[in-house]
Amino acid sequence: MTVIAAQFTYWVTIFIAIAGLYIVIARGNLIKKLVGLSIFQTSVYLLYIAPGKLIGGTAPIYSVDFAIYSNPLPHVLILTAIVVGVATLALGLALVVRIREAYGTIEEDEILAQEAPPDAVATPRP
Amino acid sequence: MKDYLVLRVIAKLMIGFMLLFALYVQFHGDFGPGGGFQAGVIVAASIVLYAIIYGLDAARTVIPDRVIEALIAVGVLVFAGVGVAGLLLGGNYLDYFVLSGDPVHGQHRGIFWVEAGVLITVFAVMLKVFYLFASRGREADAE
Amino acid sequence: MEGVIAGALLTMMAAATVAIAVQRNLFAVVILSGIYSFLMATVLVALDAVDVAMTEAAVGAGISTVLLLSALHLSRGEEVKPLHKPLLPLAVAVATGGALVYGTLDLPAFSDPQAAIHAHVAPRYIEQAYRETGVENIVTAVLASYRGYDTLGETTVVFTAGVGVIALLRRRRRAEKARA
Amino acid sequence: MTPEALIGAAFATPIAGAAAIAALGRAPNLREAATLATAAALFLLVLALTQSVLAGERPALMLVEMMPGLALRFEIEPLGMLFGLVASGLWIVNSIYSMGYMRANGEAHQTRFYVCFALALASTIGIAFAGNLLTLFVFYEALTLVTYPLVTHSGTAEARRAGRTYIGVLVGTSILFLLIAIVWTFEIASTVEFRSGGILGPDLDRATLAALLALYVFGIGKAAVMPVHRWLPAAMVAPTPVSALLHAVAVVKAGVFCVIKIVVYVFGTETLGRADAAAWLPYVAGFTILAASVVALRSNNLKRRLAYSTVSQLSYVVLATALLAPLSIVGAALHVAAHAVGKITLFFAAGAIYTAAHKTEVSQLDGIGRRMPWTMGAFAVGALSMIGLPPAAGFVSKWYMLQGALAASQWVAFGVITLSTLLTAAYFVPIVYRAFLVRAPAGEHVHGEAPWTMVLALTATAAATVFLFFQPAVPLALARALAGS
Amino acid sequence: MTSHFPILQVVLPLLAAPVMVLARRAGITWLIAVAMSAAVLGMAGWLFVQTGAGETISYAIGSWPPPWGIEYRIDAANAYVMLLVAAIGLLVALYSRASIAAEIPADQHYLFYTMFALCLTGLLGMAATGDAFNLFVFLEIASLSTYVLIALGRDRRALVAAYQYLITGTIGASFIVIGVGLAYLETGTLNLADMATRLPDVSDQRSVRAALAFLTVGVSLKLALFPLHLWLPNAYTYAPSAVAAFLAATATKVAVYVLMRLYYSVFGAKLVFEELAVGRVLIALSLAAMVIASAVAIFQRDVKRMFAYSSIAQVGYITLGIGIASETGLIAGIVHLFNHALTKGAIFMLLGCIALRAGGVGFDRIAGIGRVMPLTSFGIVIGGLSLIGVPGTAGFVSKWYLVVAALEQGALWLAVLVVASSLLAIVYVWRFVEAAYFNAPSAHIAALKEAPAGMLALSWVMIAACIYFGLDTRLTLGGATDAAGALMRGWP
Repeated sequence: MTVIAAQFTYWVTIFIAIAGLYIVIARGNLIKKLVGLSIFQTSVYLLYIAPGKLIGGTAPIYSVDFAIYSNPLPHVLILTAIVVGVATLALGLALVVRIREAYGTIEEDEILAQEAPPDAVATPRP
Repeated sequence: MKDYLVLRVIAKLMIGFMLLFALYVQFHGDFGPGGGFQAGVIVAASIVLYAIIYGLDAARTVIPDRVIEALIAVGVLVFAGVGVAGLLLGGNYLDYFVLSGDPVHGQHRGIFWVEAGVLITVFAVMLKVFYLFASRGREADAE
Repeated sequence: MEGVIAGALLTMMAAATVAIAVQRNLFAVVILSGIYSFLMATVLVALDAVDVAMTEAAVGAGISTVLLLSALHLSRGEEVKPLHKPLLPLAVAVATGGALVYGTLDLPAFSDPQAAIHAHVAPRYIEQAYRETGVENIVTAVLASYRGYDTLGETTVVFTAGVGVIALLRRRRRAEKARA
Repeated sequence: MTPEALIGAAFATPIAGAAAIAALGRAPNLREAATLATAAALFLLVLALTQSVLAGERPALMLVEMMPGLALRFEIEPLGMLFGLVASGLWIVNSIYSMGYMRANGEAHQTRFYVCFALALASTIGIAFAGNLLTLFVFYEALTLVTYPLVTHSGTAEARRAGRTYIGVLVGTSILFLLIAIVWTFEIASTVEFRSGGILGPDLDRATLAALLALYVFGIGKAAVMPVHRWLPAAMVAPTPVSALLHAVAVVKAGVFCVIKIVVYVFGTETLGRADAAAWLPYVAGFTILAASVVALRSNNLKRRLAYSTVSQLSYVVLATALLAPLSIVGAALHVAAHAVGKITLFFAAGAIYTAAHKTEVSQLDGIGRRMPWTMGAFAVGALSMIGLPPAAGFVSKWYMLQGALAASQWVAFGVITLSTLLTAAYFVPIVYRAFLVRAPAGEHVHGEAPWTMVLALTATAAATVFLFFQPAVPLALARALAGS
Repeated sequence: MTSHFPILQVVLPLLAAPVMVLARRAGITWLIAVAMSAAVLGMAGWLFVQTGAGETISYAIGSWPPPWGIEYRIDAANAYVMLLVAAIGLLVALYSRASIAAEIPADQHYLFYTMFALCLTGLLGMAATGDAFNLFVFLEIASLSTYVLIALGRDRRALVAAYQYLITGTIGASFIVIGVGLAYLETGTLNLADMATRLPDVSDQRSVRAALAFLTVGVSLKLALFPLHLWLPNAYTYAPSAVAAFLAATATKVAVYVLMRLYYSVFGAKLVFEELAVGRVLIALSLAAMVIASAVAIFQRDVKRMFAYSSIAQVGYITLGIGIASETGLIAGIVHLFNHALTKGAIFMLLGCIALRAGGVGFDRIAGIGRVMPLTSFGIVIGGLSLIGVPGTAGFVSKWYLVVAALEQGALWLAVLVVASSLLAIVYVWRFVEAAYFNAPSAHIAALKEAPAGMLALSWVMIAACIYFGLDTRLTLGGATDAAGALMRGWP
């Protein structure tokens, strides 16, 4: 994996980050927002892992016929990050399901349209 | 899909293999890629498969909700408990060296139990989340 | 060669994100995100991060897709409405990207053994992990022992999410009665 | 009792009184009795303190140290003593008056009224005895808050609106300017204690001193220096006893008292004089005096006229203080007392007229002196004192002010005082004239004096006004001690 | 045993959470929550006393020496914050029993307490940790539990509020991960103290500055620094009362602490405030928050929401203290962190009492509430005075120091703006006073009773603290001074 490819990795990472963030903020659909969110999170993975790679190195698992190993620390961190990401996604989706049941829609603007000003009487959930 | 005999038989086999593979991933985690998290996911997946083939209630009879919810907690307790054990044996929190006379063996032991804790919680949570979404879905259809 | 493959994969990932951004059929979006995760996993393998790759495949392509699909089913969501004023979000996203470019340009050269991350903390893991923990997979050693506390936190996060979903989605007996 | 104990008792008495009044709310007679008893007890305690202060002591009491170098602390110096004496003394009279007024006019919420009154007195005592700027500030704000319910007593929309102006101006200025000034002082002098000769130190440049002084003068809205005087006319919606004691004595005097105190004990007259940083103040004060007099001249509503008269009279004190001459300072201190007794008499009279004849406008007062000789007689005395003619207390203070102006060869100030004396005469003499010399229009319904308690009260204050002309010994001694220090 | 307090006070609630899930019974879980919080408070107090002398306690988790293992690093600064969080935690735990009974169905109570324990874990972990990535992990624990706690609110808008907060919070967390990553790539370490020693060599690197930027934005999202505050009003308004009180008093405060720690102890004041003009940006944003948020608060039609906006403004005072970047400013910020936590906690607890009786806290629903719930309303008024900064209340102390700090810099205009913004506070507090006291209660209101004694007593403990710490500032101001000293000394 060459240096050029590495630079290319950065560029793609940044592009993905922009795209993900854009989807989160711009899209009104609650599920699509979450998809964008997880894309934004995944963009970070490469930022951590690519620099950990050593050319000619191998996965950080001991074996007799390898001397150079890539840096294991980023891998550990990203493992944690992935798990956190999916946990957030699960929670977010659960919220979406409840919102759908309460409002009958998962489009942000339709939900806001349904809402009276905050001093209105609390609306019980269906 | 409860009627497709072939499917059901294959599924039984599949599930067996999946559990086997999960164990492999769990314990091979020391030597190759893998570990508690991945294993937990696979175990959960096998049960999910079972639920898809034999229906949610069948799966729920195999592993009732109460048990799953308990397991969610147990996994964390096992992990955190290893840390407490380290404390009780005179080390710092999560100190595995003191878990056995031989430090390295202590480490091994600690890692084993920690991974076990991860597996339990991850498996239980994944399955529980699936149950909840699925049961919610049925009612959604019923409405 | 390896580089070329990685490059190709990365390009496909970028393409996938674009597709996700423009695609308005939610089902397609979910499938695309699954594909995206698979691509990510393969790139990770190319970067020697086999554990991460495995997890990403299992989580990104597996669990996430299942969850998204079931949520999709529950929320009856198919079509995404076209958005109205995309300019501000675009500005924010691009600004973030700009900051990232600014930040990444003068990172240490790729694969430079003298770079801080290779020179400072990691060596002990690589050289001592097996001797100190008796585990051959250094990632597992760091994950479960050196930084085991992070993993405890991670497990707690999963626990939190699980209990949280229970709190949100479990039908309550009273609710059932009311419904019946 | 040790001085410390006396201070504590003096401060605690009105608070305890308030509690007692609240408890006795069901039984009006007992309630009023409690008010009177409290007022009397407070006055005696203050008298007892006066002895030691006249003997040159400076009794002090530490309440609590909030932050390093910042404490709530009492320390009595002559000026505070004088102020406390006036306020507590007049509270007795005012209580007697209130009983008649509140009952005769069938006011509601009387318990709340008396409770807030007692609390207002507690705050006033707190201001009078404050040993440092912080304590002063705390009770200054407290006074504003506890008088709010009194101002909005009637609860009408108009009262509510006036209340907003009242609290808005007073709290606004005090936080925006006064608090900043205090913190700034702390930042410069790293203390906020009052000390003879000031705490700011000699080596502050003129601009800083002037800016700081401005922050103080306009931050102390209760001194009603224009343009921060609007709250005072607004406060006139309150029942007359409130206007009488609070907006002729306690609150407004608290304002000018703070000004004198800060000039003398925070800046130090020497420091200000040397830096010539107060030169602008006489002009502002002078303008206020004249402008307010003109407004008073042109306003037909009696209480409003009295209010603007107060505005102008207060600025006498500010003016005299700004002259920085010892004699004028004495005059300022004396005027605090003199104007108090005079103006409270006038308000008492106005209240009595309202109660007996239900009249509020000057133009309605033709011939009323025949029906209410005592009231209008007292009114005449008060008016004399306002104008500054013998045999009324106002003459003494004005005399000292003029002397101070001459000594400091402040011709502008001298001119302002003389001119405003004419204006004051111009808006008071006609009232007395109408009351006694103009015949009442036919078909007036017949009425006599107001209830005896009210007459008693206003006669007493009128007498005090005259008495202070012949016997100014005590206030004079205190004032001299202040200026001499 | 005491040597393990640093970790135990975080792990104890972490252990309590799964135990609660197993216990399931509302009463038992509540007892566990109370006992756990009490123990945590004890340990936090002990650590506070220990570190007061300027000592720094380092705890190597897993006996792996830092920077290879994860380190807990306690000094006067985070001990102060943890004491605050633990104290509020105990009060809220006691309070929630009666409070959530009305708002959350009984069979979910144990889930509420579980989430509460997890939130406590996350916040304490964030405060205690000396490791950059561990910070992120515990931040996520705190965040996820918070989302759930908010979503437990009675009103369906609570769900939307939780979702919006989840999106915002996760973006913020990702920013933090990016920032940590960049810093890691430059220094090769995740241990904050180690990072602090290695950053100066690379401080001219643009990636370091980008790291600082990403961390700042990420943390600012969490502490609702204007204009990144949009998630907060809904979250506080629709969350269950106990949750609102807990979050208002702790969550943003811990985030503020993290910001201070990163600026002073990790990146260093020299880089942050001298080479980069972060201070000026902070001051500008804080002023905007103080003025705009207060102004917006005035026009709210819901009391809870009004005080939520006031929280944004009050956070502005804290960040202003940081931005002034002098010792006095830092002390002012830290002491206001404490005082505002007390005040807002108390106010939201009391609002919970009203919500419990009146079924809501819209201005239309609380007219004349002062007659029927005198203690509750009067408590809110005192809290309001503390928000304004009236002498004799805790709020005054912090405002005083803030103004002094501004004047030290010769910035009279800044001082004026600070007090001017507290005039706005007067206005919105006054709105409550008029609504509660000067309006005749409707028939519905007139029928109400005063709040349950327990809730009232606990709220009044906080109100009393607001007054006490306004008169005796040895603990708050002394602690803040030590904390500021520790931060300025930096790590290691």
